[in-house]
Amino acid sequence: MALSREQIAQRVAQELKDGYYVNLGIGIPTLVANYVPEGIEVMLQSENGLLGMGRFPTEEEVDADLINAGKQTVTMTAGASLFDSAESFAMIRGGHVDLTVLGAFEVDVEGNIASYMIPGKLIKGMGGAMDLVAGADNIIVTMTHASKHGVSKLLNKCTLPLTGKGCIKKVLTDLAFIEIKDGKFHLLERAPGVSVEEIQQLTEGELVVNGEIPEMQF
Amino acid sequence: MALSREQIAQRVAQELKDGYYVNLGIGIPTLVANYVPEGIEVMLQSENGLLGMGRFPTEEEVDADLINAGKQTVTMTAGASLFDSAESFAMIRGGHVDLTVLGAFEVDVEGNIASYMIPGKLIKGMGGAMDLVAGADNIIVTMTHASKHGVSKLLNKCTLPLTGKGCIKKVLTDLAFIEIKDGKFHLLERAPGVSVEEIQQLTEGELVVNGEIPEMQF
Amino acid sequence: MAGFNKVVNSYQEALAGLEDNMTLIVGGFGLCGNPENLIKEIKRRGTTGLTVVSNNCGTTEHGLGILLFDKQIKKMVASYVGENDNFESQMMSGELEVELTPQGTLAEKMRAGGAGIPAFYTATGYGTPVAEGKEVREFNGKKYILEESVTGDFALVKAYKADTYGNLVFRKTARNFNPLAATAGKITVVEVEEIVEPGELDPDEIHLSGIYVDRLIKGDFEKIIEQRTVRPSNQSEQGA
Amino acid sequence: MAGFNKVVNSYQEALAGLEDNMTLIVGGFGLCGNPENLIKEIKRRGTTGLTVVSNNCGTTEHGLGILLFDKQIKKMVASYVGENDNFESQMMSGELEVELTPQGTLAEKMRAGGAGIPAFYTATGYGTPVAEGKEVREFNGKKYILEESVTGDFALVKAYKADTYGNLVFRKTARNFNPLAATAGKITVVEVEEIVEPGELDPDEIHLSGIYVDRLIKGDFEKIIEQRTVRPSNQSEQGA
Repeated sequence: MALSREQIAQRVAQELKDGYYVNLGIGIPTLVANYVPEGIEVMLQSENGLLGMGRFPTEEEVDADLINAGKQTVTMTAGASLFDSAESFAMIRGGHVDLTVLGAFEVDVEGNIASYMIPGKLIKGMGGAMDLVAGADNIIVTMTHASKHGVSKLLNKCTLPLTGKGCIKKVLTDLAFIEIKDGKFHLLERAPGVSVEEIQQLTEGELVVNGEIPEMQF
Repeated sequence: MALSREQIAQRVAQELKDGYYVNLGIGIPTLVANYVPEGIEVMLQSENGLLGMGRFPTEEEVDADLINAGKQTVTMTAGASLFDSAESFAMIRGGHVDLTVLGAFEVDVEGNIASYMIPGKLIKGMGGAMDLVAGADNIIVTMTHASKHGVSKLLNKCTLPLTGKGCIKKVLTDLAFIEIKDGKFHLLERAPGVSVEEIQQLTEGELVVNGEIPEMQF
Repeated sequence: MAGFNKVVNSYQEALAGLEDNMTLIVGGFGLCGNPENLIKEIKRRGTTGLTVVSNNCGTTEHGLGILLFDKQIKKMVASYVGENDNFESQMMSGELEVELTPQGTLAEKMRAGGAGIPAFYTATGYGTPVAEGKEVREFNGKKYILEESVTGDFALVKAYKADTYGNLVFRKTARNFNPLAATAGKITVVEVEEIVEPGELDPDEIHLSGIYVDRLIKGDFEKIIEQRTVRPSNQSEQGA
Repeated sequence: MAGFNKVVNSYQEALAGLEDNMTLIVGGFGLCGNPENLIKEIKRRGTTGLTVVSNNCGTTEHGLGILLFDKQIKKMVASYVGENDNFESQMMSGELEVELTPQGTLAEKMRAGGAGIPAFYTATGYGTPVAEGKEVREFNGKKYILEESVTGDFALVKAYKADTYGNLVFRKTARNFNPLAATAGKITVVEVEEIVEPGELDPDEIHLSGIYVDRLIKGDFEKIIEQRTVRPSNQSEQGA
């Protein structure tokens, strides 16, 4: 069965390592914070100028001057630091963030990603996403594998305006965990109960299936 | 008679305006701080990361962590701010400093300045001087008009490696206050008791003498 | 006003000289740390044809959004259009010119503008619509695009505290673009919650030197919260 | 060492992995804020063939000067040669390779290195020997040269205070190049006067985030003063 949003977040969280500085995008990526494995510490970077983002505040703690990149009120953890936007993106662009998790509309076999606009229909703006995909070495894209109508989002070539070129190596969808290399999608893991054939069918770009593909473990 | 070092500083100080942020180079320029006219406030920028440089400390105030660009122990005035070297030169390069005073070995009619090395003889390094001359709009160069042997330092063309190209508009020597424009030196003022002919003789580059040249007032 | 005292006493005075068709660099991230009273004064003045450089354009009803509503803005340079329906619709209709700029590039363009760096290379946006018309160059085997700096006729800034010399302290994530914007204005106007005497701020704790500040005014702030997310207060504490 | 605790307990450990022919970015302005104990450890190790990027090279007897004395440095990238006779003489003799770099350009090259900006344009050095071999480009009628960023295998930094996560606070003009150097090292090692627990530093007062710091050690410092200039203490006070 396809993973729920929570399960996608849970699987991504398994990629966290102790001491990682992590930037989580808006939407599913934000949920990853709820599944940090036991015994592991990570610090969350929010590109509006905070490293060490904590939980949502209580009613009493709410502070209009303390928000995350999704403009939600948040708190700080012990050891947090604050800085301006140029410094925040110096961290990001300079490759100092260990892991970036963000959503997308489409990815393709060349590691291209489209996530910020659908011409004539939707313009969100790229926010910090273009900086994040260009600056980070270790990125996980979370997205649904295909549209409700069964149209694949893992393409030979992105159709929408790009957010970044050749920068995505790992994609976690509701159906599969996939690595992008050598111009192909490589199937690493399947969602529990989802067959390789199902994944194959909903993947437009060339999918390499090497040996037995394990199910994700939770 | 030629101006003393103190008199050069005193004349430069007359160019200060209320509210000026000023960077004073090592040597004679440093002395300018002693002659800030009554009723005028200026703030001194030291490019190693201090705006609001005060006097030398008393024995009790000496702090190894508080020095100026000449590596002398200093104090801070009320309203001082501290910052890193990139920020310090952002101020300088970005043209936020109102007046820069610095020394030189040579200047020429094109506004070129040489101040940081004499090949085969002396290498001091440019320190912040190249940034200062490139970033500031309002610069006064203080120097002796000629060498001890009577060789002019106000040239048709600098002979030493340049610190900056076409960036000097005002020069105050021990003999004269000179403006550089249209590829010529323009004599503005004479040191008290120094004749136009004397200045002319010690100025290699073309010197424009327009009408009666007043003596400097102290 | 003598010496280094930057304090002005009215918002009219704070924005004296602001004219139609000028370029404004405006601090704030959404409504967080936005110079809300300076923006209201622009609305009052009815200045039009403005080019506004700011991460986003407020919401439909608050922050820079109120200038969009009155069609005072001709062009926006911003990274994010969301949370403001007028922004998206005026952009789609072509009524509003928009230069979508990645957030980090925007921040760096402001910093560069203030720092006398006319242009810099960044990998951000390479191979995307942002790169159109821009030089591409390779350094150490990686592709970068050339981005030029930005400056404005005015910079509008919100800080937390200042001394009368304009030395600024920001608070939490309300810092964001504010110190960068402050460096990039020909005339930089800052509104703050509190003004103290020179010497009262620890020089080591000043976030931005007063050298960048031309006018300073004390304001009262609404501080609208866009997304009030809270947890029940009976959960144990983990944040600081 | 687990999670974000960056503290190491010996200078040997602090510089583990430092090898001959590496590039070091070193904070400090002369002897002010220089990582003196880390430098002494390099002398002890006898590492040679080093390229050192730092504003100057200490004095003949202190700071980076002690590495020059032992000829451990192959190349210096610095803005200022004065106050160190060995520096000038090794440079004149050609024994030491020197890349004289304007102070502001040097600071910006470090910042750019840490910030993922491979190159930037600056007017500094245009038309001078510094511009040799560098691209010249005009922006808005003014000439600029292209300067590339710098990074190092190690960055050696002196800060005043840190928490165990490596969040740093600097003190007065001992800040100088230190936070910039810290961003530009593959491995950034910081020595400090005091280490506190996370949460003890006000997040708004942290000068540099611990994300840049790999190793942290508490040291004792000589803090040699190069030019002790004093005034008689019976003069009235004006400074703060």
